[in-house]
Amino acid sequence: MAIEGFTHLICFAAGHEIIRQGRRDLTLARLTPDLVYDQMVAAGCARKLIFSWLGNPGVGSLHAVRRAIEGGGLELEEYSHFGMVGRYVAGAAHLPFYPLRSYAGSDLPAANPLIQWVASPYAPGDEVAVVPALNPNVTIIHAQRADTEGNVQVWGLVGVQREAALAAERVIAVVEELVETEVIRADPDRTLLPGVAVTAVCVEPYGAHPSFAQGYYDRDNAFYRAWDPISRDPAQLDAWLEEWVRGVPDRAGYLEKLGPETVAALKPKPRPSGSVDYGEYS
Amino acid sequence: MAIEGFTHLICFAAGHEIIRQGRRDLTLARLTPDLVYDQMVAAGCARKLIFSWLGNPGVGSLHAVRRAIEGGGLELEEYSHFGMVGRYVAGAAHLPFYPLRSYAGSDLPAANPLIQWVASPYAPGDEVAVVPALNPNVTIIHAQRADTEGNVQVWGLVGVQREAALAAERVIAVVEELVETEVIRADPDRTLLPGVAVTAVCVEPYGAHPSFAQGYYDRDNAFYRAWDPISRDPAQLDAWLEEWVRGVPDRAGYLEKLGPETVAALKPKPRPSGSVDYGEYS
Amino acid sequence: MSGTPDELMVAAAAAELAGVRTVFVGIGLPNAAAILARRTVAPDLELIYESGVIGARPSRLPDSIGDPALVSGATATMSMHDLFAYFLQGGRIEVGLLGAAQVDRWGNLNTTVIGPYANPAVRLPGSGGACEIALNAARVVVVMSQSPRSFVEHVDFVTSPGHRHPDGRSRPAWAGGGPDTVITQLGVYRFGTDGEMQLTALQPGVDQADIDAASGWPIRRALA
Amino acid sequence: MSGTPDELMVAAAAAELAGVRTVFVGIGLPNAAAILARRTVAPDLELIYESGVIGARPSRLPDSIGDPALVSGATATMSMHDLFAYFLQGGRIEVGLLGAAQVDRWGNLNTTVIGPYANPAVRLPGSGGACEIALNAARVVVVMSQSPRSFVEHVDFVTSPGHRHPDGRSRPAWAGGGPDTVITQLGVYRFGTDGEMQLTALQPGVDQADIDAASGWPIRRALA
Repeated sequence: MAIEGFTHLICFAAGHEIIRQGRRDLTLARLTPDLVYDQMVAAGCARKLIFSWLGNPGVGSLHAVRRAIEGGGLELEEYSHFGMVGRYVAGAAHLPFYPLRSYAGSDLPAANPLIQWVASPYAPGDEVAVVPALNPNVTIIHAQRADTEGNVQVWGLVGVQREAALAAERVIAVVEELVETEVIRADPDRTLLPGVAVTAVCVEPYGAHPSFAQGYYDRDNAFYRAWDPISRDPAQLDAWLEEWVRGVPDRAGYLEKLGPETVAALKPKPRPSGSVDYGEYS
Repeated sequence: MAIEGFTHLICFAAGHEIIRQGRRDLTLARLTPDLVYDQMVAAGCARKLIFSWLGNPGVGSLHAVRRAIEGGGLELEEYSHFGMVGRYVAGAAHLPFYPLRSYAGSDLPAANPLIQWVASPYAPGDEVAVVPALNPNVTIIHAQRADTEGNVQVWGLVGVQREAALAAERVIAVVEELVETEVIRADPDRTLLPGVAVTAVCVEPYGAHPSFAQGYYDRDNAFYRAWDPISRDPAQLDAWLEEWVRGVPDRAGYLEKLGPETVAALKPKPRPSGSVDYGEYS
Repeated sequence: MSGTPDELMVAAAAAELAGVRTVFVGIGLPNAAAILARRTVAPDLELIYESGVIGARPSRLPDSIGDPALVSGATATMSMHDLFAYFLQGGRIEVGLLGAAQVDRWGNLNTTVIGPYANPAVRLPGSGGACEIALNAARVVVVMSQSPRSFVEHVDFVTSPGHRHPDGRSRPAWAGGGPDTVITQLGVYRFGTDGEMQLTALQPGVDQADIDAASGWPIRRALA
Repeated sequence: MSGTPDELMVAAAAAELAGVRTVFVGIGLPNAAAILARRTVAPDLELIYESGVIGARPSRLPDSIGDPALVSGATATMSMHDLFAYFLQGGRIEVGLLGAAQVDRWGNLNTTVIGPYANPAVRLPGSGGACEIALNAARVVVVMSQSPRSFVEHVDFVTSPGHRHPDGRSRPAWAGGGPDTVITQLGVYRFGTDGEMQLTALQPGVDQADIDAASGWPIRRALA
C-alpha cells in the first residue's frame, strides 16, 4: 500500500488508524517515508519499505526506521525520486516499465536489481534506465476537497498523488471538506481525480497534521523538530503512540488533544487565487 | 515546427503570418492538422506533415491537404493520437523514445517504420511499442493570458501544449491578454509554462479564431462548416487566402474584416471558476 | 419503432451503454449515442473525450470533441497525456465508441485509406485515438454505415485492430476485449468466441436479403 | 569577511549563482544559498524545487522543500513527473545544488550509507532527486562540510555520479556537465579537464595545513 503526498497533504489520519487497527506485515511505498511511516514502523505495521528519501525533512533522521534497518528487521527497496515517480506512472499507465535518464554511474542499480536497462531502437548503444510498474493494493491520498460523487480537488503541490492513486487497485481520498458538486464542476481543471477513479472518500479535517493543507493550515514545523528526540528513544516513542494514537479513538480525539490554540496558530491568512471565466456555452 | 492546441487554442494568427511571410518547405507537426494546416498547405508552405488525425472535425475532409497527398506533393509521417502525444513527451523529457500500449495488430507500423518495439526486461516476450522523440525547431501555442515575464496560463483543454512547447528549441506563446505578474502568481497551478521555458510572448486577441479560447470566445462552427466548399475548390481557396490572409496586413486587419457582429456572437455568457485560498504564510 | 438510419443506429448504440460507467466517445454518431444513453439507460455514465474531458455535461450537441461546452461543467479536464495514459491505457474505460469506413469479419477497422497506403484512392482521416481505443478499452462498440464497400472481405488498411489480423496474428495478451458490437442501419452484430462477426439482430424493416446485399462476405447468423 | 562556517559556505555558493537563471534547490544550505543569491547576484534566478515549484518567492526561510510558503506566490506548480521529466531531465536546469555526506576526487557523492549497503554502520537518507540532478543539471554545485570522513579516497556508495565511477566507467554521453564546484567551510574546489577535483580557493583564515588535515587524499592545487 501507499500513503502519498510529497511534504504536502500527507495523510497522518490514515496512518494512525492503521496503527490502531494493529495491521502487520505491510509493504509501504512512499517517496519520502516521513514521520507517518516512522510511526507505522515503530508500531510494527511494516515488513518492507519502497522509497527514495528517508529522512525528517530539514531536521535529520527517521530514528525508528533507522533502528529497524540497522537491526535487520525491515526490508528495503530503494530508488531515486524520479525512479519512484516513474514506478507509479508505469503502474497507472499499465506499462511494464518507465524509462528515465538516471542511474548511469550510480551504485543504486547494484543495490536494487529491479533497476534495469533497455536499448533504444533509434540509436545503437544508447541504453536507458527503466524501473518496473508499481501497483499498490491501496493508495491513500489526502486532498483539500471532494464532492459526494468522489471528484477530488487539490491545489498547490500535487506531487505524485494522481499517479500513485491511479496505479492502485483501490483509492481512498481523505479530504478537508465536502463541497457541492457544482463547486467542483465550476473549475474542472483543479480535479486531481474524477469520481470514477476513487473507491471511497472520507472527510477528516486536519487529517494531514503535522503536514499541511495549502490554504487550510500550515506545516507544523515545531512538531517535526520535536519528533527527533521522541523518535530517537524507543520508550518515548512508544509512549507517544500510546498517548496520541492508540489512546484516542479517532482523528477527532487527536484534534481535541492537540487543542484549539495549536490549530489556530497554524491557520494562514487568506490569499485568494482569483477567479477565471470558463464561459457558459449554449 | 509545430502549432499545437487540440481543438482549443489553435493559433490561426501564427499560421496566417507564416503564409504572409511566404515560408516554404516546412515540416509541420500537429495531432490534428485542422484548417490551419489546410490553409498553410494550400498556400504552399509545407513539405511534410507529421500527424495523427487528418480532418475537419465534425465536417469532413481537409481538401487542400487531400489534394496535396493524392497528388504526391506532400510527405506524410503518420501516428495515432497517443503516439503523437508520446513523441512530444519524449522530446520534452530528453528521452530517445516513449513506450505505449498501441499498434499491435495495426498496419500503422508497416506504414511508418519509425514505430518500433522494445522488449520489457521484466517479462520475457512482452514487447512494447515505442515512438521516437519529436523536437520541433519552434512550437507556437495559443493561451488565454501571460505576464511580461513570459509565464503563460491556460484553463480548459490543455491538449499537448505543455509537452509540445517543452520539446521545442524555441517557444512562442500567443495570448489573448497580458496580465500583471501578481495575477499569475495568485494561482500558480494554472501556469502551463513558466517564463524560463518561453522564448517570446505575442498579444493577439482572437488569435485562435475560428477555433476558440475558453471563456473568451466560442468555436466558430459556422466557419468550420463554410470551409468545406471553400477548401474543395482550389480557386475559391486561393481567393479566400488572398482576401483573408494575404490581403490583410496583420491580425487586427483580419478582425476588422470579420466584423464586430461576428465577434460579439461568439462571446459566451460568464461562468466563473470561483476562487480558492492558497493562504499567506509568513 | 421507426426513424432515420442515423436515429436507429444512435438508439441501438445508446442501448449498448445501459449500466455502463465510463465511455470513451468519438465525434458524430457515437457522441449523440453517448449523450442519449446518459439521459436514458445510463444515468451514471461519464462521457470521456480524447480532448481531455471527463464527466462532460454538454448544454448543446457539440460539433467537435473539443467543444467549449464539453469543458464548462465537466468534472475534470486534464492533459491528453494523462487521459490516454492513465484512463484509456490504464484500463479505466468500459466502452470505446468508434466509427469506421471499413470493417472485416474479425472487427478490424479502417479509417486510414481506400486503396494502397502509398497511393490512396481516398485518403481518410487516419487513426486519431482509435488504434489505442480499440486495443485498450474493455470493449469496443462500432457505429457505422453498412454497404458492400464498408463491410468487406479484406480491409484496405487495419487502423484499429479487431480480434485477428488478416495475416493471422492474434490480439496481444495485454489488450482489452476488442470489438464487441457493430451497429449499422441494417443490423446489430456481435462476435463469436472465435472472434468472427455474426448477425444478432435486424433493424426494424430489414430482412436477410438487405443484409446480404450490403455485405462483402457471407455473415454468420446468430439471431435470437 | 568573516562568519560561521555555514555562512561562509552559503555566501560562496550564492556567488556561484551569479547571472544564473534556473537553479534546482535542495533543502538546508543550498536553499539558503539560492535565496541569498536571488536577493544579491542573481535577481532573475528562478528557484525550482523538486516538490513541484518553479519561481518560488518564499516569504520565510522554509524548513522543508515542500513548504506552503514556496507555493503561495510562485510562478508555477506542477506534478513531480512534469518537473523531473520536462525541466530537470529536459535540460532546463543550469545549476543543481546538492549536499553530501561523502565526496571523492571525481565528485562522486554519497548520501546513502556509511559502511556496506546490506549492513550499514549509518543509514543516510538516500538519493531523493540527487542522482538525477547530478546526471541532468548542466552543472552541479556541492555544498558540504569537509573532514577526513567526508572527503574520502573511496566513497562507501555512489549515490550521485561524478566525472568517473570508482570502477573506471565514465559519464554517459547524454549527461549534463556534472560536478563543477564543491564548497566547504575550508575551501572552494573545481574539477580539472580530466575530472579530478582541485583546490581553487581557501576560505578566509584557512591554510593548506587545514585542508590537508581534512582530506582523505592529497588534493591537487590550482589556486589563482
